[in-house]
Amino acid sequence: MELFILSPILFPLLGLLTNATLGRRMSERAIGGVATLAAAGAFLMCLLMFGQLTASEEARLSATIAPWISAGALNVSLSFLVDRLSIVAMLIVTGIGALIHMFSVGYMHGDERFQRYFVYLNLFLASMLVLVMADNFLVMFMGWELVGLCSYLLIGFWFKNLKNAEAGRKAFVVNRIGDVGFVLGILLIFVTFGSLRFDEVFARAEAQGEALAGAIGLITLLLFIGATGKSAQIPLFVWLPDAMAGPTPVSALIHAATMVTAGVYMMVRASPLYELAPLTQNIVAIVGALTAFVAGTSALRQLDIKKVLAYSTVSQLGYMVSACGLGAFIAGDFHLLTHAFFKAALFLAAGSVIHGMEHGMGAAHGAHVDPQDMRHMGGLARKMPITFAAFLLGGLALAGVPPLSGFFSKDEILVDAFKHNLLVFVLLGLSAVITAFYVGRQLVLVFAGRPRSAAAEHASESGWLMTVPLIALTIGTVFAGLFNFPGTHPLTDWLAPVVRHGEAPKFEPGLAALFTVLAIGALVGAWWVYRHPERANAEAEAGLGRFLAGGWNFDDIYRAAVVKPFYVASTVCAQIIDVAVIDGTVNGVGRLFRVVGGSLRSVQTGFVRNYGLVMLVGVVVVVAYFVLSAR
Amino acid sequence: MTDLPLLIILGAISIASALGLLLSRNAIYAALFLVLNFGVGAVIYLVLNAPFIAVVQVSVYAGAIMVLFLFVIMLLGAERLSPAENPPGIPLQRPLAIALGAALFGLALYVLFARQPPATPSPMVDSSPAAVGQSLFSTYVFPFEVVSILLLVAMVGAVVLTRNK
Amino acid sequence: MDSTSFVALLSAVLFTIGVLGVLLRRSALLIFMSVELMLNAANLAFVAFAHRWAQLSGQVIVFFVMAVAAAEVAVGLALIVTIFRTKRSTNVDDLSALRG
Amino acid sequence: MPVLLEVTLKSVVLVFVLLTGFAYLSLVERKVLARMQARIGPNRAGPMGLLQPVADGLKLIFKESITPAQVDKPMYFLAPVLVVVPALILFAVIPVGKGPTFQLASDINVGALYVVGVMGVAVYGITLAGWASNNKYAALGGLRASAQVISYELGMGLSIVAVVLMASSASLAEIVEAQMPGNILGWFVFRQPVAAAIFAVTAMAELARAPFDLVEAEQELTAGFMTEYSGMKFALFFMGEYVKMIAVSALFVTFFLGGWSGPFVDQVPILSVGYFALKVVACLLLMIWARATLPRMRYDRLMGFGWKVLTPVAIANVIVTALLIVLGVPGYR
Repeated sequence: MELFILSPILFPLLGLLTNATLGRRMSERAIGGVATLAAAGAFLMCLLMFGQLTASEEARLSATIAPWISAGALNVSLSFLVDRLSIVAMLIVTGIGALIHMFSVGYMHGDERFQRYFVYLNLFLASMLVLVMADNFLVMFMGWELVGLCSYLLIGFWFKNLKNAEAGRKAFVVNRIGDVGFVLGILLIFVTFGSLRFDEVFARAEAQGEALAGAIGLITLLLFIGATGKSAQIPLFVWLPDAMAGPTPVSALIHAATMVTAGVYMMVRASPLYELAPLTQNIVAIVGALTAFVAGTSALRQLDIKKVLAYSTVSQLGYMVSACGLGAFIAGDFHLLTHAFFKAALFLAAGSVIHGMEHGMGAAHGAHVDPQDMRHMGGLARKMPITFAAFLLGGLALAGVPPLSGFFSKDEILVDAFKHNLLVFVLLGLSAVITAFYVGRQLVLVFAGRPRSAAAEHASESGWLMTVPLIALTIGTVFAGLFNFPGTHPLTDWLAPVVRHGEAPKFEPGLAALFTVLAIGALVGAWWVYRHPERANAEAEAGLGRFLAGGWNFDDIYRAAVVKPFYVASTVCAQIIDVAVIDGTVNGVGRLFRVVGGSLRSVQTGFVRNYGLVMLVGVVVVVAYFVLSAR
Repeated sequence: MTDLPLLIILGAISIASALGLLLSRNAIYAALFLVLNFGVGAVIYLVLNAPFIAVVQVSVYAGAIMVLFLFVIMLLGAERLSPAENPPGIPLQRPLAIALGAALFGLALYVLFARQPPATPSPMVDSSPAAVGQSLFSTYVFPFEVVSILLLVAMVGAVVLTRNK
Repeated sequence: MDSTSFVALLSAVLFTIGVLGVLLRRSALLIFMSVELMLNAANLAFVAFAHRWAQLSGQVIVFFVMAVAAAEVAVGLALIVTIFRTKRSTNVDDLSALRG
Repeated sequence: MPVLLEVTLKSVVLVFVLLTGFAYLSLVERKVLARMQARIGPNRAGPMGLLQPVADGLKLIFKESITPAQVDKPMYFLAPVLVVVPALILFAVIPVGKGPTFQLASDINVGALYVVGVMGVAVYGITLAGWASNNKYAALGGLRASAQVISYELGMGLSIVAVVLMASSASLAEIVEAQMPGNILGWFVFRQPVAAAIFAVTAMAELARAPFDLVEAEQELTAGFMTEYSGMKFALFFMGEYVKMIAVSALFVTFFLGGWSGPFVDQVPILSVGYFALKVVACLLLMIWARATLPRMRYDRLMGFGWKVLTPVAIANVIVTALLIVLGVPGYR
């Protein structure tokens, strides 16, 4: 039984062990096959578990491997829990993960570290499953850190380019800031509730919520800081756009569909606590909405095909976080689900485009251009029809065009915002329009018109290894809305026993119609503006454009507020404290001993008898001490 | 104690021979003074009811160790100890050594006479070789084994040190 | 004064003479002999107290001391012979290469 | 003090007997050697040359006492004494007959160790004589002597250990008793043949007699350590050697040939002394025979034989003996 529960983790572990040990002798196809099969096997296991969970509302699977930490009152075991909430996340992770593994086999073809890539990817899958299957905060944190590690390794996968390595480092450092909050939150949970197990903590919180309001407020705030790191919210979102340095499938899997949603997942998991902290709820909602808006506007002026999607991801995460802040946890989880599909589809399509561009560059023997720069694209709809279809449907879903999945999930959040918090509603509504606009801009720049470079001219559709996952994800993108279709809302019913505070989603036809019209309008507007693609060329160069392209200059703010002072402090440390004080002390000590030693050299006469004399002095002193002191 | 006069005579010889060792100019004489000292020591052991130790003293110290000394001295031809050809010794070595020796001796005297524990009449203990052997192979079997290893190591060491390469 | 005290006193005297021999003589051989004298002085004290307290352990210890002394002499004399081969001297003052 | 008186009296008798024995042993050796070499030997002084020792003694006493100029005088005079004394004091622990009457201190429980100790000390005389003579032949002789004696002492000591194990006592009187289970087969020479052989060989080596007489090898070292000695001092060396011969024979008899045991000793105790003397004389004759027969060994062979053959065999013998005793093999208790 336990083995069955652990099997989703064990499958990728098995895959990574196989690839890590035998990979050197295996062909690319074999490596990719092993990794993909491992992911697919995990997905199959999740499906089986899902079947078991449908049995009853209370059904849950738990497994304890071993006691982990036992110190005083602290008792943490390495134990896992599969319930209705985690199985959803597990299905997303393994399902989309399996598709992306498959896509990667084609995408990474010919890479010199092909084997290592799949080892990392499997490790990520196992780590992510540890995170979502955890039954206590500490195991969750373990998974949290493990996925952080994988993210670091994969962002900097092409570390030979310094910028990529720096991006990985940036992600790592920024995430650590959030982690500090998370760790403090976990510690405070233990101090407050005396346990780290989810069910115990939540039960105690509910029982004595009033008395502990202050502590719970602080805990939820600290946990939220962790979430801002992992899920890229203001002020810690700056790492995610840079994370696009990694291979595109990695961006799709880790930095869009799964890992970045870990913060949202964690907040949904901790929803009983958040319910008890209204102040934190408000902060979360506003931060989420602000993030959605800021990132959305930033996406308007990006020229890199992946950067647009990256900012879009940040923006959509803002929606989810905001939903959690509004108490609409299930809506947030629903958006997480649909977003996973359409954003993965978009990223893979983008990857396919990049792949096609690189291919075209090779075929054209033309001048080297940045294969990710949208200014060099155009007219790819005809060259890569499947990719175009996937991108189009994914983009429309992102823009919130019915009846695609994004429309339903976003609408649920907007309805909640409308009901609870007007400021949030306004921000999210604006963001929705902006989203539609930049989606339109991207579609036009990439696929419409005529090719603007030799590379685009010679681009061709990718192979079946890449298109099959693309098609599968596109199908998911189209139909994922059904999971919580207004009126039937099966997801809400499914999650209700776990996320008890979820309300049945409301459907406001007026709002839905309004946003449908706005989205379509924005898309048309975008087409109108970028009919002449050269308009995009200079718009990120100066003024507001530059401000937006730079992600509201958060990086500059950090550079001025954190990095610069840090450099100054480091310089002070290095040149004044280190050189003068520490080195001075060390050298001074050395010099002192040299001087003292030099002056004592003459004591070392080299005459054995002289040493004997000194020994005798010691003997006399010691004997005298014992003889005269012992009475 | 009836043994005391005998002991005083033996002690006098013993001290005289020790001084002979300290002052002699000839290594052979020094060695022989030491042999004499050991011989007297053996007799003192006899008086103190330690016959086994006494004969072991003769056969080990006089019969083996000192013969070895004599042998080495004669082998090296190192018997003449003329201080004249030495480099001017170490300043203050002599007065300091004498002072410290005196201090050590003073401490010993203090322990012996100022801190004298009450003398209790003691029965004679069975100190036959059999008794000593019993003690060696029961109570002291571990030190005995350690010493045997030490002797083995010393043997190997001596062979290695003196072997011509 | 009983015989034990006398032998203990004798032991102290011999020990002191041995110490002086170690510190004042320059020949490695003589120094070695002085060390033997010190060991012997200690042995005397052991036997004397073994006699007073009617204990066999004192004698057993002396036996061990003799064994150790034998080992010491074997190695020590080997060292002296080896040193003599290179230095042509047993004078320890000639062996001051470790001067500071 | 009757004890002191008795001891003194016995000692005087013993010394007298030994000196007489030494004197006539020298005569017997000369005569026997002569017969073995088809000569007649001394036959002028007295009937059958019986007064020859007296003549020799008188000659040596009246010879001018020469002291070479370069010798170290104290040692030169001390050395001959140091040769004789250990040989004499060995007899202190040897039981020459049955019962306390014929014993000096043979019942002390460390007798065997005493023998080992005194044998070890005996080398001083020869070594010092060699050194004090300040003569290269003498010095070489002295060095050879000390090396030889140290080497063979080990084998001798170990063979005595085997005997002590057999008798489970270090007292010589008890060792003799342990060899008398009523018949001649009780002698340790039969129960400890290896130890007996080793003792015999090492004893000859300790005595520095042929074939181990490298100490005074005439051809290479002239007379070795005795080169510079003459007159009475020479006589003392001579006496030391012969007394030691007697002593070693007595020890061999005590350790391996049942000591004073023999028929009817229980009825007539004085017979025991006779048996003892008889056995000693037999041993002495054997030694003379060996001297007449065997060539001298080469020095490196001598040392090699001592360390590489005798010592290991002696150690093995001790181990085997101990094992046999522990296992309770008949004849080894």
